[in-house]
This record gives sequence, C-alpha cells and structure tokens, in this order.
Amino acid sequence: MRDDTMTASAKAAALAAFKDMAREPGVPKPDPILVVDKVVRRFGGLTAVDVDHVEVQRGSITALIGPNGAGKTTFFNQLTGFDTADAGAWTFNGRAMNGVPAHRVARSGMVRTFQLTKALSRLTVMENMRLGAQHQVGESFWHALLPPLWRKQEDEITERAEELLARFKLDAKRDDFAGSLSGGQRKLLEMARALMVRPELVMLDEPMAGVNPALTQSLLGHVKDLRQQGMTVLFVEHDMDMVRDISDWVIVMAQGMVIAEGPPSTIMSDERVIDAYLGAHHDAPLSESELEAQLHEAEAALEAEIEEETQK
Amino acid sequence: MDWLTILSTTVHAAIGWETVVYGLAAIGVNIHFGYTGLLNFGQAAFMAVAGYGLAVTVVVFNLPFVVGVLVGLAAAALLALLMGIPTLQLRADYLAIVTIAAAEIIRLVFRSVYFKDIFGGSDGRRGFNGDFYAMNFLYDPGRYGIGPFGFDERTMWLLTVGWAVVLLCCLVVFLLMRSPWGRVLKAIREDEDAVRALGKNVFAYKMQSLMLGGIIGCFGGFFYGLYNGSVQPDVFGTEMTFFAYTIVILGGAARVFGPVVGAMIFWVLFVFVGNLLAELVANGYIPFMTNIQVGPVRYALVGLGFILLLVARPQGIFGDKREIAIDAR
Amino acid sequence: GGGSNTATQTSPSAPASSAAPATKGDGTLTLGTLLPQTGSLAFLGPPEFAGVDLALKEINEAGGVLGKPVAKIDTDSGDTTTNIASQSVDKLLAQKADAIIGAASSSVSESVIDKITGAGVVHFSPANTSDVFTTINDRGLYFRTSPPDKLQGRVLGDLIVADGNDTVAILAMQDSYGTGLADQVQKTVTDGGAEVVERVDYDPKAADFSADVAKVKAKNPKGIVLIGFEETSKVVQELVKQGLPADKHKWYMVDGNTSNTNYVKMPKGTLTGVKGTIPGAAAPEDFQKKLLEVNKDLEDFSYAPESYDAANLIALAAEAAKSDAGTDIATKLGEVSKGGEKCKSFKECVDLLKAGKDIDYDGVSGPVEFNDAGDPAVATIGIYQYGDDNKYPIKALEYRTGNIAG
Amino acid sequence: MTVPESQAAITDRSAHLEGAEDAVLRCDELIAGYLPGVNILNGSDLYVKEGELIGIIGPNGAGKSTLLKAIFGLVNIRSGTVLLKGENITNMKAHSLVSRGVGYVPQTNNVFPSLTIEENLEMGAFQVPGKFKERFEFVAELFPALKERRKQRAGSLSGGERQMVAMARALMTEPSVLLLDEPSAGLSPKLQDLVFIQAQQINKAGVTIIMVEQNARRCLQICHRGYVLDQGRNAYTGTGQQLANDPKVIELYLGTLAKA
Amino acid sequence: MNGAKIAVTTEGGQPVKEATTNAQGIWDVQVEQPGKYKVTLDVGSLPQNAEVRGGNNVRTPTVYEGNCSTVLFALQPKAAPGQAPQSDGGTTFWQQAAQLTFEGVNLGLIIALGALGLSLIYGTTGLTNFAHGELITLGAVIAYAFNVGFGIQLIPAAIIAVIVAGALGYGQDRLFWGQLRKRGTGTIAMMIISIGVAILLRNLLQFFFGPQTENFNDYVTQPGITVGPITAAPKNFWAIGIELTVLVIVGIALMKTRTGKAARAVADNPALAASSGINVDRVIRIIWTAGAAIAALAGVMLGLSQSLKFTMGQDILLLIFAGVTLGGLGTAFGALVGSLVVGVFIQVSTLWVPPELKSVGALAVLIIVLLFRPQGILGRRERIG
Ligand SMILES: Nc1ncnc2c1ncn2[C@@H]1O[C@H](COP(=O)(O)OP(=O)(O)OP(=O)(O)O)[C@@H](O)[C@H]1O
Ligand SMILES: Nc1ncnc2c1ncn2[C@@H]1O[C@H](COP(=O)(O)OP(=O)(O)OP(=O)(O)O)[C@@H](O)[C@H]1O
Ligand SMILES: [Mg+2]
Ligand SMILES: [Mg+2]
Repeated sequence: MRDDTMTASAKAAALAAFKDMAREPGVPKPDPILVVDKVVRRFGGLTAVDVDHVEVQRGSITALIGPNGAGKTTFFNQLTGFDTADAGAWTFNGRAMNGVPAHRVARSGMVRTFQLTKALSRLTVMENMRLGAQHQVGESFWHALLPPLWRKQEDEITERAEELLARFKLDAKRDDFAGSLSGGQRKLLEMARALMVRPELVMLDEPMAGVNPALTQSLLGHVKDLRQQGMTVLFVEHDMDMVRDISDWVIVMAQGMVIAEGPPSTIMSDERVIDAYLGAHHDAPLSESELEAQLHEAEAALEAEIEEETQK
Repeated sequence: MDWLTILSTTVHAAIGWETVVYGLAAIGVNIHFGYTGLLNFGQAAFMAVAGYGLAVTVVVFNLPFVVGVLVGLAAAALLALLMGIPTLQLRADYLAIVTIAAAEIIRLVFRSVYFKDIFGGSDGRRGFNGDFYAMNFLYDPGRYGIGPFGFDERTMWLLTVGWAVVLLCCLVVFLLMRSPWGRVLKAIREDEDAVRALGKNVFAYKMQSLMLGGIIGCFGGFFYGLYNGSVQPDVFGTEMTFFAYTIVILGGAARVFGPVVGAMIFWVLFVFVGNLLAELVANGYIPFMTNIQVGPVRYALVGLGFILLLVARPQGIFGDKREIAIDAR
Repeated sequence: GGGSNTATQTSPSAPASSAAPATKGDGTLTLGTLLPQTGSLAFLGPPEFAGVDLALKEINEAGGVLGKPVAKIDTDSGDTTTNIASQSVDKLLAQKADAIIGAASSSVSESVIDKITGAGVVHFSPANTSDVFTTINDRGLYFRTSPPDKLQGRVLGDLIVADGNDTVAILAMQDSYGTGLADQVQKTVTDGGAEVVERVDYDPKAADFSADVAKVKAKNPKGIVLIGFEETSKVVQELVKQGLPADKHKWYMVDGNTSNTNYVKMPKGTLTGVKGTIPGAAAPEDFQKKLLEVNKDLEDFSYAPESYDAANLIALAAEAAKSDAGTDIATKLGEVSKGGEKCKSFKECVDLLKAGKDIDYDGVSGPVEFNDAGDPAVATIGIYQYGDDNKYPIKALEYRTGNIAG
Repeated sequence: MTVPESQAAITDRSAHLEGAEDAVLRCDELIAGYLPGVNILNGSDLYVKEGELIGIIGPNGAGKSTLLKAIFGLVNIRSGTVLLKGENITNMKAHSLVSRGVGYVPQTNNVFPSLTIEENLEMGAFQVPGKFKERFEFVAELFPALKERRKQRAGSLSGGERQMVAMARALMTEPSVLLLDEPSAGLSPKLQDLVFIQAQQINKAGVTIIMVEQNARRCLQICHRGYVLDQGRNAYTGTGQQLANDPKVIELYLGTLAKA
Repeated sequence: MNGAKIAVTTEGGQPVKEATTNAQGIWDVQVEQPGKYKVTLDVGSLPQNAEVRGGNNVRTPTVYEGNCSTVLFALQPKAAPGQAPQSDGGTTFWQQAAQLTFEGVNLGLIIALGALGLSLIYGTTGLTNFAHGELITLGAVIAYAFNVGFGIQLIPAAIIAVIVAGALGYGQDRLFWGQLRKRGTGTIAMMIISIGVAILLRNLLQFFFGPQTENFNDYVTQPGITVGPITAAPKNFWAIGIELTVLVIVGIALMKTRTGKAARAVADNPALAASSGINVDRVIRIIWTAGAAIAALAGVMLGLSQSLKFTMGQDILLLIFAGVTLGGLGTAFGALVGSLVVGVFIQVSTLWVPPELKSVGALAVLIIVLLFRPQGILGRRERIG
C-alpha cells in the first residue's frame, strides 16, 4: 500500500513548483516535460484543436478538462502521433516530436490510453498486460525462436502484470479474453496496460469514466504513487471529485483552445470555466430539498435559454 | 464397385503431395490471417514467384537447382516487400482486394505472350526437377508401401522432404506463436492502434509476418513444381488462395496444426467424393447421371461438404468456440 | 525425346524412367479418359468424351481387343486452376489403365505427363497443340492426334493471301493453341506479301472483348482472322457491333471455332462468306450424326474426331502388339498409323490385322501418321465456307493435304 | 469481485420483490450469460412500478449491463422470466420490445458511426417516423451541439458527443419504460447535470426508468429505489436515500471521494 | 493486272522461272523442290500509275511438299509526289479513345450493378460473398430459361428473372444465411462458407445449363450505329440507360428512404439497430432480395452484351470486388464510381498495353489509388481514439 507521507511529500513538491505560477493559459513551467506550440488540427470547417502554447510540468499530475467536443482527445491524438496536425510543433523531454510515428512516441516514454477503449479482444487479459512491457527480448523474430532467451524476462513481466491486475481488480479475469470484459473493466485494463509500459509521461483519456467510485478511489492512490515514482501524469476527466483530489494543475480547453490554467481549487471557481464546462451545479447537493431547489432553478434557466433561442 | 481404389486414392491424397503443397500454402495463410489478421488473398503469388523463380533460373538461365531455390526464396521475400510496403497500411478488407489484384497481375504477366520468352506463356516452364530427384539418397528405385497403398521412389523422396518441411514449419510456428513476438502479431490482429500505442512497430511486424508466411507458402510453390515437373501460370490463380483459406478455416484459424489437418480433410473430401461418385455412376447406381456429369456434381458435393463442415463447426477442427463468440467488431 | 523406341531414347538425366514398370498386359485393354468435365475448358469435354465413347462402341461391337471388350474409366481433367487432373491420374493408374486419353489443355497434360509415362502408360492427347510435347522427355509414350497447327496455319495463311487480303488482323485466344496457330498464320501471311497490321492475343476469360476489337478496327484490315474456341461468338458480336461485319471485311476461322451450332442464333447472313479451316478429309456431318447417337445433347464437335481416332489407334496398336500393356501399345502406334494398307474404321483395320497385314489407319481427323516424336506427320485440312444460315455446308471448298513438319 | 462479506446484508428474495404485484416490468431469477457454461446473471430479481425511477449500481463486471441486455432481449436468458405489464417477454426480440414501448441506451457502441447525427436520431424514431420533426426539435434544445452538427457523421464525434447522441436517440420516441446504461459517462459536469435532471423530468412525465450508473451518488439521489448488483445477484435493495447512506454500501460501492 | 513480270529464284539466287501475270493479275509457277524461294516483281513492268504497297517488291515464301504457296503483291495507285498516301480508313487515336471510354462505361456499369448488390449485402451483414458471381450467372440463366426455354421475349423474361432471383435471394437468407447468423457464425466463417456456396452453385449451374456458351434469342449480334466517334449497338445504349436508372434509384433509396437508412444502421451496429426498433432480420432480407435481384439484372445485362456461360459471374467477380473496394467499402455510390473507374481503365488502358494484359492496368490503378486514398475514393477515414 502507499505511504501516505511520502505521497504527500511528492504532492507538496509538485505544488511548490506551481505555487507562484501565473494562472494564465500557456504559462511557462519551471521543468516542463512536454512543450506544445501552436498545434492546429482542422476537420473540414471545424477547428478541433488550436492550442497556442502549453507546458506540462515534470513529475506532476495535470488534468486536462473541457466541455465535450473541446478537442481534448484530438489533442492527444496529435501529440502521440495517431493523427497528423495541420500545423504546430511540440517537444517531449526536449526532443521534437512532430511527425514521429505513434510507436516511436510511445517508446520515447509518452504513452496514452484511448477514451473509446481498445481491448485486444481475443487475447487474454494477462497477454494484454504483457504486451505493454517494453524492451522484450522475445519480441525480435530470431530470439523468439529460442525460448530460453526470453523466459526469464517473461516471468518478470508476468509478475509485474499480476501486481497491477490485482490493484485494478482484474486478477480474477486474468485468463479471460479481454473481449469479454465489461465496459468499466475495459477502461481498467486500458489503463493498467499503459502502465506496463513504464512511461515517463502517461496520458490517460477519461480513465475513470464508467469505473465504480469505490475502485476509482483506490486507483487514485495508485496514480499518486506513480507521481511518487517520478512519472508525469496528464489526464482528461469529467469527474470533478477526482480532478480535485489528485491533480496538481488543471488545464482547461474549450473549442480547441486552452482557455485557462491553474490549480484545481482556483480553476473550479473560475467564472469562464463554470460557464463553459462545470455548470452551476457541479458541487452536487446531497439532500433531497436542495436537489429540488436546484432542479427548479435549472429548469428555469433552461427555459430561459430556450426562450432566448426561439426569440433569435 | 472398386472400393479398394476409392480407399487407396483417398489415403494417398491424405498424405500425398497435394496435402503438402496446400498445407504449406495454408500454414502461410494461417500466419498472415490466423495470427496477424492480414487478409492476404495473394498467397498464390508467393507460390508462383517461387515456382517460377526456380523454373526460370534452371531452365532459362541454366543455373543449378540450388540457385533456383535461392532465387525462388529471394523472389518471395522481394514480393513480400513490394506488396507489403504499399498495402500493409490498408484496412484488412482493402488489403484483401489489393493482394488479390497483385496476385492476378503477377499471374497475367507470367501468362502473357509478351513475356513468353522468359516465362513460357500459358504453358509455363518445365524440366527443372531432375536435380531434385537426383539428390534422392534414401530410396532406391521401386515401390514403397503396403499392398495398394504405396508410392514410387520419386514420390517417396518428394513426400519425405515435403513432410519434413511441413513439420519444420509447424515447429517454427509453434515456437513463434508462443513467444512475445507471436503475441505482438496476435495483438495486431485485434487492434493495430492499441499496439502502436504500446510502442510496437506495427508495420515491421506485419512485414515480418507477410514475409514469413510468404516464404512458407513459397515452399508450397516449389513442391508443386517439383512434383508436377512443371509450373503453369493458371495453377497460381485465386482459386489456390481461396482453397488455402478454406483449409485454414476448416482446420481452425490460429492453430498450429490446423492447416495441416485442414489440408488433409480438404483433399480427402475431394478425392473420396469424386471417386465414390465416379464409381457409383460407372456401375450404374445413379442411372440418371452420365459420366460427363460426374465432374460438376462432384464439385457441387464438395462445395456442399465445406458448407456442412463449417456450419457444424464454424471454428474449424481445432478452433475454440469461445474465440468465435467474442465479437471482433 | 519421345519416339516409338522406348528404352534407347530415354535421357540419362531421368534415371527413374527406366524403372517404369513394364506392365505385363492383364488381357483387358483399359482406356482411361482424362478430359474436362469442369473448369474453363469444360465445353470441350462432351464432344471429346463422345468421340471416345463412339470409338469404344464400334470397337466392342467389332469384338473388342484381344478378344475382350475394351474397358473405359472416365475422369475429370478440370483445368489448371485446380489440381484435379493429378487426382484423376492417380485413380486411373490405381485402376490399371493401359492408356490414357487426355488432356484437352496442353498445360494440364504437361502437369501429368511425368506421372503417366512414369507408370508405363500411354499418354494420348486428342487436343494438345503445344510444341513442348515434341521435345519432351516422354519415355516414348506420348502421342497426339491433335489438329496440326502448323499445317492449318499455313493453309489458312495461304488462303488469306490468295483471297487478296493485303492487310490482315489476327484476333487470337491467348493460350498455346491460339498463339501457336496465330504465329503460324502470321508468318505465312507475312511471307506471302500481306501485312499483319494488328495482332491481338486476348484473354478468353476476359469480361469483354470490345477493346480488343477496337484495336482491330483502328487498322481497318481487309481480312480478320479469328482464332479461338466458342468465345468467338462474343468476338463476332463485337465485330458486328463496331462496324466490322463479314460483308465488309473477310473473316477467317479455325477448327476451334468453325461451328455449326455456335452462331445459328445470329441474324441471317452474319457469317455469309466466312471461311474456316478444319482438319480432316471427310465432311464431318456423317460423323457428327453418329456422335449425336452417343450423346444427343452435343452442341459442339471440337476434338471429337481426334478423340475418336485416339481410341481407335490405341485399340489397333494393342491388337497389333498382341498385348494391352502401355509400353507395348506405344511401340505399335506408329506402325498402325502409317505404311500399309489403308483402312478407315476399327473393324476394317482389325480385320486386316487379323489377316496379318500391315495397316495404315486413316482417321476422321486426318490421315494420322505418327512421326518419331509421336506427333502426327501428315494431315488434311478442309476449307469450308459459311452460308446465309450461319452454317457451313458438308462439302468443303477444297482439301489440302500436306506434311505437317516444315 | 469481492463478495460482500456480510452475507446477512443480502435480503432474501421476497424482499427484492416486495410490492412487485403491480409492477410494469418484473424479472424473476434471471440466469443469463454469453459463453456456454458461464453464467453472468445468477438469479437476479428486479421490478419497477409504473412511474418509478430505479437505479442499479455495483462494481465493474457485476452484470448490470448484462441485466439490461437480458431484459431487452440482447442476451439469451437461460432461465427465469421477464414480464412486461403482465406479458411474458423473456427472450423476445428487441425490436418487438420497442414497439411495446421499451427504450434502451446501451453503454458502449451506442451510435451508428456511419450515419449522420440526424439519421441516428431518425433511427431512434424508426417506428414512429411521423413524430421525428417534433421530437428532433425537443432533443435539439436539450443538446444544442447536436443541432449544429446534424450533418456530421456520428463516427467522427467525440466521446461525449456520442453519449449525447445516444441519449437523444432514446428520447426520440416516448417510451413507457426506459433502460439507461450509464447515460452520464463521458459527459461534462454540466451535461451530467442535464442528464440527471432530464431523467427526473421524463420520469415525472410518467416514464418508468431503470438506470445503471457509476455516478452512483447522483443516481441514488434522484431514484426512488435502488438495487446494488454484485456478481450477478442483488446484494442490496432499498430506497435511494437508504442505500446512499448505508455505510456498507458506501464502503464497498460508493467510496468516500465525493464526500471528502 | 496484266503483264507484270515476276521472277522466281531459289533462296540462294538461282533463277528458277519467270512468269507474267494474266488478265486477272494471277500467275503461277511450278517448282520441283520444297524450300524457300525468292519472288521478285519487276516494278518496271507495272502500269505507270501503280506501285507496290509498302514499296517492297521481293517476297520470300516457303513452299512445302505437296502444297502451293501464294504470294501477294498488293498494288495501290501511285501517290502524286508530295501528296500523303491515302488514309487507310481506320480510326484515329482519339476516335479509338472515345470508343474505348464508351466501352469502359458500358462495362463499368455492368460491374457496378454487380458491385452494388455485393456492396449492399456486405454493408448490412458484413458478409464478403464470394458466391455473388454465381448469383449473377443465375440471373442470366433464369432469363435464358424463360427466353429460350419458354420462348418469352427477352424483356419480359428479364423482368421475370429479376423477380425470381429476388425471391431466391430472399429464400437464401431466410433458409440459410439467416440461420447461420442466428447461430452466431462469424463473418470469416461465413466468407469461407460462401466459397463453398460458390462452388456448389457454379457446378449446379454447369450441370443444368451445360458447359457451353449460349446467347439469348433476342438482340443477338446487333449491328452498331455510329454516334459521333462511337459505334455501338442500340442495345448498349438501352442497357446503359437501364443500368444508370437502377443504380441511381437504389443509391437514392439507400440514402433517403427509411428502409435504406435502416439498412445502413444495421450495417453499422445490428444490436443497436434492434434496440432502435428496427427489425434487423427483415431489413437484411430486403437487402438480400434487392441484392440478388440487382445481381440478376447484372447477369442479364452481361449476357446481353456478351454471351452466357456458367463461369460468366465468376470471371467478372474480381472486377466487381475491385470496383467495390476502389469506391470505398459499403458505400453505394462508391460502388458505382469505383466500378466505372475499373471499367474505363480496363478498356482505355488497351491504348497502351496489350489487350491480354488489360486487367493488369485496371488492377494496378486500384493499387495506386488505394495508396493515396486507403479508404477508397468515396470512403471516409475512421476516427482514432
Ligand atoms: N475525424 C473527425 N472528423 C470530423 N470531426 C472530428 C473528427 N474527430 C473529432 N472531430 C470533432 O472535433 C471535435 C473535438 O473532438 P474531441 O474528440 O477531441 O473532443 P473531446 O474534447 O475529447 O470531447 P469528449 O470530452 O466528449 O471526449 C469534436 O467536435 C468532434 O466532433
Ligand atoms: N460479450 C461478452 N462475452 C463474454 N463475457 C462478457 C461479455 N460482456 C460481459 N461479459 C462478462 O460479464 C460480466 C458482466 O458484465 P457487464 O457488462 O454486465 O458488467 P457491468 O456490471 O455492466 O460492468 P461495468 O460497470 O463495468 O459496465 C463481466 O464479468 C464480463 O467479463
Ligand atoms: Mg475525448
Ligand atoms: Mg456496464
């Protein structure tokens, strides 16, 4: 289990780095692992991504939030080589990464997960995990023919995979085909598999959507451990409880652009962010009466909006 | 009714050269399609370039047999490169049609009057297998076998070498597919992007798979040429590839021995049905059919046989029902 | 290779051939057929089977061979896209066939000749035209009665020149039959002073022939030579469509497509004046009637005469050799085909043989005289001309007989 | 998944079905699964009364989606029965259920990728094409983004946008029973609010709703009754409030994150 | 041509004989030995205004034993100096190109009909139906049976054939493919089963129809009419009209009608389609009916423009696949565009490549186009992530 004090210290370190930073989009970070400049991606008439400048601090947990269709996933696609940007440049660890094919991006230590999960259906959960490991001797054709060359490494990988699976509550599914997992389990596998890569920067696209809250909570601990181990985490999430709980820094995107940056607490009270994204009621009330009140309020607001629309 | 002939020809087919040739083609297809998910419908082209590589080297350029084999292998590897570079980025179903197209192009070129001086036009090339049989150090001339079951020394030699190659290929497939290398292939079959995201060079693996399967298929081409003493362009048509696929599915995709057993079933079905039917007609048991109609009816029955086998066992002989049940979509 | 003398002619590079088991005759002459029932040449199957059947019927009516009725096993040769021929040969050999008649396609024959001749069985094709077989190592067991390309090509070429066609286009089916014949026609025509302005080798399986015809049209030739099989009816439609009808250009056909059934549905006069060459001295009508008694559904008669002659020759050779073993038959095939008293049917010939005479069988497909390579040496080519009803008459315009080699 | 350690907490069957007499939809001891020999549902019971909104929560892989699919005829039920307004609809085909007034939003693969947004919605109103215009205006107001993009192919939409299409598709008809599988997943907080509010509103308008949610607190807040599913069985039942405040449920299924 | 002098020598130049042509311009020389000879025409003995075509007045025929050998000196009026020789009445490059383009459209539309049926079935069921070629043949053969067997005029016979084929398509899905789907048979297994079906059907067709080539009773060998640079039979124009009409109607139906949209929905996601209230089986059956009927029409058109044979569908299947793929899998208009490209390329490429290799040109184009547009001409790229 995690060592609370240690995690806390890492968090403190991360927070310290962000302490006096300006809360404006594109603010430079003291030790950025990822620097993005003027990335643009258009689909026909639609500009899905138009990021002017953004940096991700090494060793931090950074959340990327924004309304649906803001371009978060598309942004990930550009950075990880799954799609070609129309313009722009970005560096990872100081190395220019535009035009680098997806597998090289992953090898250089920048690994992403997919929002719409990609389970390798007719491989077992364990094989899915093993595939994530890097530098496997047995993955070269000639070595593959001689099992003694890779047996030992395979055992190590398996061990590591088992640990992760246990954490992600997938150990019971170890030998089942990944195609037979439930929606939430696929999300879990997707994330666990990415962690097998041992990346420097892990980019998670809505890792917890559809994951049971109790499990989410325990997994957050794991993510914090990752930061402890020096990993940088950049994640997209719509669950504000989670964002608030683990992120050190939040970047907000809307309509393809970065509109705000800042620590979670500040961001969530930012007027524009509330407007574009959170809505008035993201701090969900717990009592029935409050809910009722809110309901009415929302209805009224909606109606007003509708009226406005129809009047236009 | 000549049951003995029906039986002996059936047994011969099960272990004969057809099973070797189609088995090898199918092992290659199994690597492409069964393991990697590459819908390569141009397997016949690999066999063709191998067969022709050997034939043209020996017959037209008068070089030794061994050189011919090397040229054939090189041709198959080169074909994999040429075919792979443009096509491996395509989605599975697009890849299928492009590989068929490539294979047809190759066949038509081999067949053309324009290149007749090299490839021999529609009659192909012959007269390159002497050296192969001269290498026979195992069998003296004569007949080997029990009673009606048996082969002459030439066939025995070819079958010995052929089956050795088949088993060797099975061993290689077995070793590879249990290794991390094979795991990457299987993962590519499921979702390329996921594999890319994990830092594997998908293109390189696909290319390796295409080459390996192509080269194994190319041995099928060699044995075809060596047994028949000739290569002709039309042998290597799409039919050959279709049959290889049928064999793979009959045996069970992504199973090491699937293609071999599939090939046996395929040919046993073919020969048994054909010869049984011919005997029935010849002996007047099916009065309404003439001897000329035996051919088409036999094929129709064989087609029906495939259908029934696959309806009964869509996963093939060795396949796993669970794997089929997982919706790949 | 090849020839009537087995032992001495085998080349040393094929040591196995000497081991060909010398089948001692089992008393019954067993004929195997390896002819197309399926595949792209399946349309050639029925007439060929009918030819053999007719011969067998007559042979057995005349008392059979060596006192016993001749047995027959039919198998499918398919085409080269499937390996059915090899299977069929296995079956024939397992059932102790002494001679195998087939295959229609040169390519298929090539793929099984080693197997057949290696087993000491006569391989006799009624339809192979490829040059390869002249020089192939066949242990002296390969024979053919197939239409003699060279002579036909020469006769046809000459005819074209004599008709005053100074510009000629050739549309030939792209296989060994079509290209072989086309080469010969082209050579003769060119030597004769006419110009071959276009030569199109087309793929008989092509979806459509308009482009091929358009190429011809571009050159506006006086004479158009159509070399092929039944797909010629598509080419004819295309010629008419594109404005190259037979009344404006002179068309020539060959034995593969000179037919009395393929074009009858076309409007009257479509083929008026078109000339075609068919090997064989006799008008085919009588023979065709007899064939129809064997198979009433026959629509095409290509290679039926050749198949018929093949069966007769084998039977006569067996009778002459007093053995039904393949190797024995092979030694006599040359003898019965030439040099001796001429005879035209099995019954006639076998009576002469029994009387101790040397015979010279003259068949329906021509005089059939085998040379050392097992190829026919002499042939007669009839030149026919279509009438208004898109049929050609029984009587040929003329017959030309000549040596094939040259 | 861990079995709830206090087996006592699992009320006996009769408790699940208490008051089920006049249920609109009722499942009895459903056993169902995908692969031969493996049961995912191991005797689940469930009922909904007319006009009720009930929530189903549970850990990942508990069988929640399977339960909905089983009701909707997309998974083969091996034993047990499903009754809709007294009619036995066990293993009935999905399209016949639609004509009986049942609507369903799947958890994954819930749009037609090669159809445009508009066409997706048209498919939603497949059995009542006449209503399309009117309902389209309605959902377009809920999700204005959809109206702007009506000609965009659903396959190119973002995850959240797809979710909107899926939800909107189900709203195109006015079903009497609506099965929702994680309708809020992947949506921005603002839209999540909207989904829950809409669910309540529709429910108020008389539609019976069964909702599977991982946003469990939110779900339990608005639903009348809730079921907790674990390992294909009902583990807990109760009103939304009861479950949301039950410490065992909190520990095992809800977590404490949102509270903190 | 009277009085022209001709000298015959042996190959070596040894004079053999000389001859003079008679009134018909014919001459005759008897030689003793077979072999190669040299025949020279004395140009000086020709009339003033004539010359030998091609200019060469020497021929070297080979004479074989027992046969005569003919030699031809074709004459043409002498061209006045500086005047170009007369055109030989052939077609120019552009005429040929126009004709070939027309032929390409003609062929492309037939391919497109086949492709449409294939694409419909592939689109809705995911089945790559290798037996589609046989459905095409079947349509043609049914029409033939009514036309030639029962003596019905071709147009009603074709209509009957299309209806019967549609019914058979319905039955096929009802009794066979639908049952397989119900059992959960995978698409790959189904594809291989379709190879079995193709073999079965093709050989049954051969059994009943016979192995030979046949023609319909009507519209055989229509003489062409010339329209601008193109010569074509009236039936070709009719066929093109009918094909285009059917293609456009079906394409629009697919885009606009409820069933058409439902078909596309089923293609995308059958389970969701069912959840939307679509009767998936019914939609698939409609598609099968339509697909088989359109295939039958393709068969009739193919038979009309060419001839009928039991392999006619099989022979064109590869082109159909090429058309479907080139256009972009699963899109109806893609099938049309792709097929037209394939058809036109096959024909037009013969301007440069030998006709025996004409398919090579079309297939090469397929590969090249897919290099640059991996999703086909009208296909769309899929979204990642
Ligand atoms: N291939 C494509 N073609 C056309 N439009 C696209 C394509 N991919 C994405 N888009 C559009 O670009 C916009 C950004 O999409 P993206 O998936 O990046 O959003 P997102 O921020 O990840 O949203 P969500 O939170 O819903 O996942 C969306 O409006 C989407 O419709
Ligand atoms: N198509 C399938 N084939 C085989 N097994 C499956 C399939 N879909 C789901 N399962 C199995 O059924 C069990 C229940 O799955 P289900 O999708 O119902 O879970 P769930 O409760 O909806 O979970 P989640 O909250 O993650 O969506 C899981 O263990 C899963 O492994
Ligand atoms: Mg996204
Ligand atoms: Mg679920």
